[in-house]
Amino acid sequence: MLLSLLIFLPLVYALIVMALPARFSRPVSLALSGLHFVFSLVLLARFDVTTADLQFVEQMDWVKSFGISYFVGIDGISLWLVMLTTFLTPLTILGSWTAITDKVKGFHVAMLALEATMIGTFLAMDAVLFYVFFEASLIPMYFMIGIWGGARRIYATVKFFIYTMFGSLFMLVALIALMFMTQEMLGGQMSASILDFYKLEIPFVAGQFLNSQTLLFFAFALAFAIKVPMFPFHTWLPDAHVEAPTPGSVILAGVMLKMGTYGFMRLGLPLFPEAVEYWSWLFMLLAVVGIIYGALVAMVQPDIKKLVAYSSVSHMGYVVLGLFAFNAYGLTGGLYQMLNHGISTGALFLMVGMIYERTHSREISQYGGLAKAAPWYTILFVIVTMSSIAVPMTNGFIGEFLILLGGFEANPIFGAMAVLGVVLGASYMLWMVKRVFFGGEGEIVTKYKSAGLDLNIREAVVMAPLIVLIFWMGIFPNHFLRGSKASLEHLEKNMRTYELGIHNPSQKDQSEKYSMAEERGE
Amino acid sequence: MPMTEAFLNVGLNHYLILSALLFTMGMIGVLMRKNVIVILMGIELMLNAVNLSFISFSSYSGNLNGQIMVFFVMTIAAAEAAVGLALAVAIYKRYKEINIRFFEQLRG
Amino acid sequence: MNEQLLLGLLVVLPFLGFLFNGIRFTSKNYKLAGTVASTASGLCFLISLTLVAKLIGMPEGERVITSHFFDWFLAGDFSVSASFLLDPINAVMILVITGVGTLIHIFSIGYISHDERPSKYFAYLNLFLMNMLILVLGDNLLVMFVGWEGVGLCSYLLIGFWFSDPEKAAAGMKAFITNRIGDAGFLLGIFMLFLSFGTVTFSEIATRLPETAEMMWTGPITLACLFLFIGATGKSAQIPLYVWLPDAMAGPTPVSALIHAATMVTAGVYMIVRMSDVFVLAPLVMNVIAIIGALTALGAATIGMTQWDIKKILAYSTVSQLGYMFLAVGVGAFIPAMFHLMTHAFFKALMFLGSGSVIHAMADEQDVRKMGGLKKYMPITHFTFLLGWLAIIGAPPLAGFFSKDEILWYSFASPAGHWSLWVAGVIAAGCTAFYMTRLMCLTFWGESRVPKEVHPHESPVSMTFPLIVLGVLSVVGGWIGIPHVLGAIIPGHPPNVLEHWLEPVVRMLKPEHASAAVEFALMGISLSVAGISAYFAYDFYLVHKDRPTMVTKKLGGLYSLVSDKYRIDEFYFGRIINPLIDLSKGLWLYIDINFIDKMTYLASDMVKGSGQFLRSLQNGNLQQYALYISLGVVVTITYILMGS
Amino acid sequence: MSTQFEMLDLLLVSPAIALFLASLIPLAIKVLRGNTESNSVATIMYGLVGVVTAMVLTLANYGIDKVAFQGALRFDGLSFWMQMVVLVVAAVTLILSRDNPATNNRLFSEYVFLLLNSLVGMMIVAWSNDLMSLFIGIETMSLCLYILIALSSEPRKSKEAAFKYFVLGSFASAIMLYGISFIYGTVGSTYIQDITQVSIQLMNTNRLFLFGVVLTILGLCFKVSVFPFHSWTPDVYQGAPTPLTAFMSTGVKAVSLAFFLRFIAMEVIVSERAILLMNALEWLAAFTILAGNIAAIMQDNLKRMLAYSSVAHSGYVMMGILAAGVGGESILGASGVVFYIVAYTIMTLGAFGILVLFEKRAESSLEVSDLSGLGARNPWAAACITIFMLSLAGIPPTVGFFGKLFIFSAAVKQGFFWLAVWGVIGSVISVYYYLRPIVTMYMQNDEGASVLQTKGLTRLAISVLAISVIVFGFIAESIYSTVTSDLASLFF
Amino acid sequence: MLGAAIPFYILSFLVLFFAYKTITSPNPIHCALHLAITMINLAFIFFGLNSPFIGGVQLVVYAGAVMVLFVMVLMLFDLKTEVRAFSRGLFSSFLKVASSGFLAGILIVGVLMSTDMLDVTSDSVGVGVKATSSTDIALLLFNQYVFAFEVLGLLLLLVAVGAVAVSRIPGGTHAND
Repeated sequence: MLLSLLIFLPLVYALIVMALPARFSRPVSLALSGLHFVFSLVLLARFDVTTADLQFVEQMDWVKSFGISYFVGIDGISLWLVMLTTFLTPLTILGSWTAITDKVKGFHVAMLALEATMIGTFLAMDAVLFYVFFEASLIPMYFMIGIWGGARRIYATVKFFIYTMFGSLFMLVALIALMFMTQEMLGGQMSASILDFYKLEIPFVAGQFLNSQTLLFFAFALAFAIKVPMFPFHTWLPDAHVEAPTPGSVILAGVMLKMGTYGFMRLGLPLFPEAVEYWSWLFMLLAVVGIIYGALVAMVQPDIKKLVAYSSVSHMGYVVLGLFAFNAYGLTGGLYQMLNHGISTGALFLMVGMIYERTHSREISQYGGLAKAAPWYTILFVIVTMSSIAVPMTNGFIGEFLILLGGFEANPIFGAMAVLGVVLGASYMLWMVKRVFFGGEGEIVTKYKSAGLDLNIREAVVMAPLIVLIFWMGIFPNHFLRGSKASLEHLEKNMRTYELGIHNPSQKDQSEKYSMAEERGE
Repeated sequence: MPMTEAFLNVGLNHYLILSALLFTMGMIGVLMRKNVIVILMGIELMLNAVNLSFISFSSYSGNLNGQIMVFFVMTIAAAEAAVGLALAVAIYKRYKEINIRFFEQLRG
Repeated sequence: MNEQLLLGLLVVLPFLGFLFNGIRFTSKNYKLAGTVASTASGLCFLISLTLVAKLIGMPEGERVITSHFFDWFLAGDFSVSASFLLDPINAVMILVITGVGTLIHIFSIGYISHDERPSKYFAYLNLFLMNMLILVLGDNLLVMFVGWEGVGLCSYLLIGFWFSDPEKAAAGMKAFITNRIGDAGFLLGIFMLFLSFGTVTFSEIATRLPETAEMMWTGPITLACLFLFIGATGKSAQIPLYVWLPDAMAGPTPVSALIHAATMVTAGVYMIVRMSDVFVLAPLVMNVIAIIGALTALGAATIGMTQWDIKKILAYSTVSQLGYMFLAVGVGAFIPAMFHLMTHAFFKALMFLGSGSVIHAMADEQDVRKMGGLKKYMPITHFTFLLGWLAIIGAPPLAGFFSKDEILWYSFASPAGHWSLWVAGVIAAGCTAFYMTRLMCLTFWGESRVPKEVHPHESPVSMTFPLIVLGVLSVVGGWIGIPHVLGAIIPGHPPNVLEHWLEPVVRMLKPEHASAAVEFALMGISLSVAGISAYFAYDFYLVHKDRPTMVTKKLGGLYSLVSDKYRIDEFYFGRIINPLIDLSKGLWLYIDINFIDKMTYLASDMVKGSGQFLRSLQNGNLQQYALYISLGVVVTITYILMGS
Repeated sequence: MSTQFEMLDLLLVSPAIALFLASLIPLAIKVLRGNTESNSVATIMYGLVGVVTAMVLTLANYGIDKVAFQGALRFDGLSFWMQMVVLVVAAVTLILSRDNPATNNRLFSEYVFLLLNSLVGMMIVAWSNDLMSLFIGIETMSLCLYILIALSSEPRKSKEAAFKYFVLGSFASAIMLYGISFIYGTVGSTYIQDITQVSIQLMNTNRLFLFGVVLTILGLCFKVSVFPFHSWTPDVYQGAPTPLTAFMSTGVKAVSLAFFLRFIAMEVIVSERAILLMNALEWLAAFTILAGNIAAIMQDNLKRMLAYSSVAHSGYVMMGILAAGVGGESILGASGVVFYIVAYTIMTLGAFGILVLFEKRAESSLEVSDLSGLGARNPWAAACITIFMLSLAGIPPTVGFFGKLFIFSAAVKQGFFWLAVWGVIGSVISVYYYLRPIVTMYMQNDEGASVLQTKGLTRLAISVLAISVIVFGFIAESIYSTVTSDLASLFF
Repeated sequence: MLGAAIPFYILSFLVLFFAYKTITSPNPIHCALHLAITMINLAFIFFGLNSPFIGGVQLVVYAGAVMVLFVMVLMLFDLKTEVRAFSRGLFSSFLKVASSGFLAGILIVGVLMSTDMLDVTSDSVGVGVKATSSTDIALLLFNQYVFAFEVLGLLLLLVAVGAVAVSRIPGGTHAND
């Protein structure tokens, strides 16, 4: 029941918010989503870190004739992404306290529905259920960008929707093909369970494109690559981010992009090992190109938000590089970088939103000298920037280091090229910081200085947990990594024959709960 | 000479070919004429061709069902003609127009 | 108290100082801020002394204190722990860092008193101290890298301390990004080492070295060393990444003294010495290092002769001196490198602080052409500066003499050395003597060119006290490393303390045919070159003041090339950075907007175009529709019949 | 030749009889009242009574597999489902018609009479096991529709639509009939079971039979508006009064597709010579999906847009029909088709139905831009439109998604991989125009011209449909498995 | 042989000729009359195919009732000879004729290539089958096809009601009642 509650409680919350008058929307949804975060901590505390198997499994027939079931479970790969979702949602709601003034109720309903679908995506262990959540999550985001977005919101939201839909429909066809393959394997009964998919041995011919494993892999990869987004499918992202309202950007960058990389980890890599191995050069190449390209293009953006959006392209390139390096470092780093990116880019978007709320401008050229007018804001922004450019002791470093190490081991040339991204990353972020915060006072700063540009208490409260996490994750990454360790090792060691079991909680002897470790103060 | 023999020995083929030609003429009528009434006539021609086809099959195979079908087709053709003409009359009365070009408001 | 805790405290104390000042960063109470920061730093110095004392108390060869705090992170077989290691090498470092650091903290109290944000300044200083200590204390490459990047960050923050000035902010950014290039190399070096040895811990690398060395193929190690050296060029301002350091003078002068002269910039040298066991396996890289070091020493020294900004002169001097250190490590003279690192820390910090004192007195004027004759206004500053001057030009028996000459000797005599390296070193020494003398002449001696509205005055005690201490150190600092040949003739036969101290942990490439006569001869040559240069400078700038212009005219283009710093910055901006930005704009415009987006638009236009076409087919004409039906029938039947 | 037919046969066709009898009531009352319209609510109540009676009778016959009238009609799972679908469609259409000014005029009794008899025709099509019965059923259904469309109060476009529909419908009927005559000539019978026995052999050897099959299939393609036989669809759907559009786009299509399924289940495209026929149909399906979706993008009129969308949906169903026709796991295709028809009916009925609420006058036509700001003005209507559009676009967890899932599954399973890819591309294109109304309603804040009528019954019906779209998504399995077991007898 | 062939060819020629006239005559009345003649000729062909009943029905229903309907409607419209009887558009006209002709060609080729495979006797008309009597047809009609026959009745009722309704449609001629 735990996981189902985790998925569907936000929907209940959404109904509650819908039922209450609009003036209660903000506090109620904040309280409920905060509660939900606490609830997810319960999950974390009960999570057994020693096993790579699925835990808290729930399975229920749904469409029996196709073997589709309501099948949810959690392992080390999903764990932190779920936590990230529950963590970011209340912060985002609080962060949008004054940013959203129109149709407040609808916004919070969308937000909570989005939370439900995102958690569902990370927990679904049935391929069709995964697809359902994967697609359903588009709808609230679509509304969020389209209703509360900027001037070109409609263009952006439609582009976002169609782009994503384009990829995922190919995935649907591939899913169906896999379901029929399981039917052959299981002797008649179809199954859409990802666990059964893992058992498939899909024929593969190296060097050819037209063989089932390669085609299926590319169908999946297209869906995920668009979602991530990888170069050259990234152009929806800057538009979506620029037009989205702050909370939309935060969730989009913070969680939704991870659905793509999560998809690679959950489905792409273990299902098609030979194809992944054979084609990894392509994905690593695209990832590296994405890293460098994203960084270069970010450098010349005139709009802060667009800059951050392109930086997402670059950062997600790291994640993909790590995943396709397919060694322990790369995988660990990739997973960690997903969380990092969620936190640091989420924080960046929040902060950009905060200043935008005051000045209604995101033009870098109009700023300058903000550090004097808003010192606290500047400090936090610089900290987040440091996290984003992976300065050690912040979370970003751990992820990037491991990814680069993994990438370097897998392919020294690509690894070395990706390291170049570290330099470029610093360049565009610091150049932006310099132009926005330092130097002489920009026109917009002069104009709004008297109104007070620095953070208020609420915004400080929003940022505080993020800042704490940036350092916590940077200094004590093991607190987080140990939750995923077993799963990642399992994935790395059994690449060719990856399978997942279902954890049987009755065997208590070996299990080690997260809470126990926390008590030991490790 | 097989050609002449085939020509003179009237069989099912000949009727079917006649039917095909007749059907085509009906089609051309529907496709080409501007007058809606004549278009309806074209449809009648097509149905007649079908009837011919049915009858010839029926009588060459000694299977009576075909004749029943022709009977049905005729009835339905009559009904169709009635409906078509009723529509044409209704439209004509209001708009004084039976040119097929009249029906081009719905497009795109 | 046990050692582990003390090691931890070394980092925690500056951190607490940072927190204290950081939280109340808007406060203008510079005294409180300075006191707290200086106390933290001073306590660190005391702790360092205690620790070094303990280290001395241990038997030779086992002088190691380690402290494991926690496992930092694990991934697969990659594991790295947050732990510290104290051995003779970094014992020297922490003493220098905390000692000089404390002095500079104290100096800063006076220096920063008029600033708006003293607390912030001291917070940064303490943060720097913390990171620098992490850098030198780390027991593995990754912890070192933490400090490595951390000091870069502090350097960025401190250079851009007066961020309202866009140029200063840009200088900070330049420093960080240039360092980042080096850091990227450093990362690659870590990767290579990890992939070769399976560990990043210094001690484990050392234990695994012999096996690897036996394998004979040193390709990966060579590459790793090269990458690490790239890292070092970034941090320690060597060719080709030295360009940030002169610009870094935009920061407050004590910062220049601490970070950009005494401590941070020497991190590269420290790192190579720390990894010396690995580097000696890569002779090729050693040669590269030596050549780069010599070139840097020479190039920077020549630029230093043409500069007019007091801090810029010192900055190029620093680059040049760092070049010496790299020359030393490149020829395998690790201990002399450490020695020079230490003495340089003393006299260069002294000179920077002195210049700070001057600048403070001159109301933020940095152009030496507007100074002169300051001797009478600022006697203490002048005197201490004089000591620094003597030390740097290598006047015996001051600190610089011993260290520099040892480096020159090794560059000549070491198996990895070469006479040309020595020649470069001597010429650089000559240049050094020239520009330093020039600086003295223009600043302190001669008649005053000070504008009327400026009233130079001696600095307060908090500023002069550190100067005095450092002045003393500049004199006596060299006595712990007196070379054997000199020690043999000096009364009392002072031993080479430093070499004894470091020998158990650092494996040097010893000169094979050491001849005392040659060593003396070389020493004499370099001394006389320095002396002659100094005399020329004195002559040029105090006696025959028209000569510089004359020489300048004669040299013409060469002079302007040198005074334009060989136009390296212009080259970087014109050939690399601006093209890169243009490229990025091009990518954005032509790839993103005009290609990828265009492709999607093209797809949607295709769809819309076919939609338009379908619309035109749907022309409302009933007979047209009937035609489609008949065409459909005909085409379908034809298609089916075609195949059969 | 003693007994003509059994009592059971009459029992089996009783739904049609009930409908016919019910249809007479309003007409009789009108005549008795001296040719004046009675209360329209009463009129549709008579109709609804007939529909409900027919429904009860249909349900009573559930689970049987019988032929009646010497094999002319067949009562099996497929016909049961189609009966239910068209009965639901009819019930909703009756409600919509009453609330629409274009249909609720002084000929309303005749309208209801014709509507119910058109329904009878549909049921005959659904039952028919004989090409002749099929033809008669189609004609009954269509002739009523021609007249029904013309009965609209709208003076111009409805007449044009009626006439276009009439001419093209007759034209296509003639072509189909010609095909039937070939089948009759080569087989000697028009009964499905007779044709099935020889179809594989004849397809390989006899060209006339091939012509017959092709022409018949293409005639059916006209009815289900497959490219390039679809060109009447947008014009007629747009010109017809909206309730009738809903009726046609769902009812007519459902039963035509059902017969298509029955026809293709005769294994006419299994044999090797028929590969090309199969290929041709694949192409037609792909083109239908693309043409429907692409043309829909260009439309500003909502009704016309939905008309093109229904063309595209025919393409998806064609995928399923093909999957049902090539042997092997045909049942997947068949169940997929029936499920898709059910899903499609619900959502299309709802989508057209809600347009009725915007029509204040008979001439009203609704542009997409008229909807702007509806999200704020009328959340209920906006939410309903959103649900229907998302379902039509196939976004989970709506019933439309499952329809697509099952169809794509069948296609992939049966080897129509590329067809599935075309379907996917079509779906992507379709998202664009399905999103347009949503964009307009929620994201454009200017006041649109649309005014919602307060029609309780229609609102109720649409709410029920909207809820079913979601609910059917969750109970998709039970429907699908029931359909599968009901269709088992379709394949011999 | 010849005896069967000559009437067939004459009738065929007449049918095709008048069908041609039907679709080409500029005056709709002429079209209608030509159509009537076509149908009468067809009726004779039906007679020749041993189907006297159908032939009779053809005469009565088609040539009689339906054609009268057409002619009456035409009278009602009072149409003159049309100036442009055919749709415009050279290309589409070409396509129309070409596609129809092509269809005819394919059908004819198909017929020629397939009828020998038919399970029918193709040498002479109705071997072994007498001219069908109306009794046989009636028996079939009321046995096997009784349902269809009943539906046909329904259909006629519908058409009757429908036609009346159409004449009274709002905005139609009887709009004023």
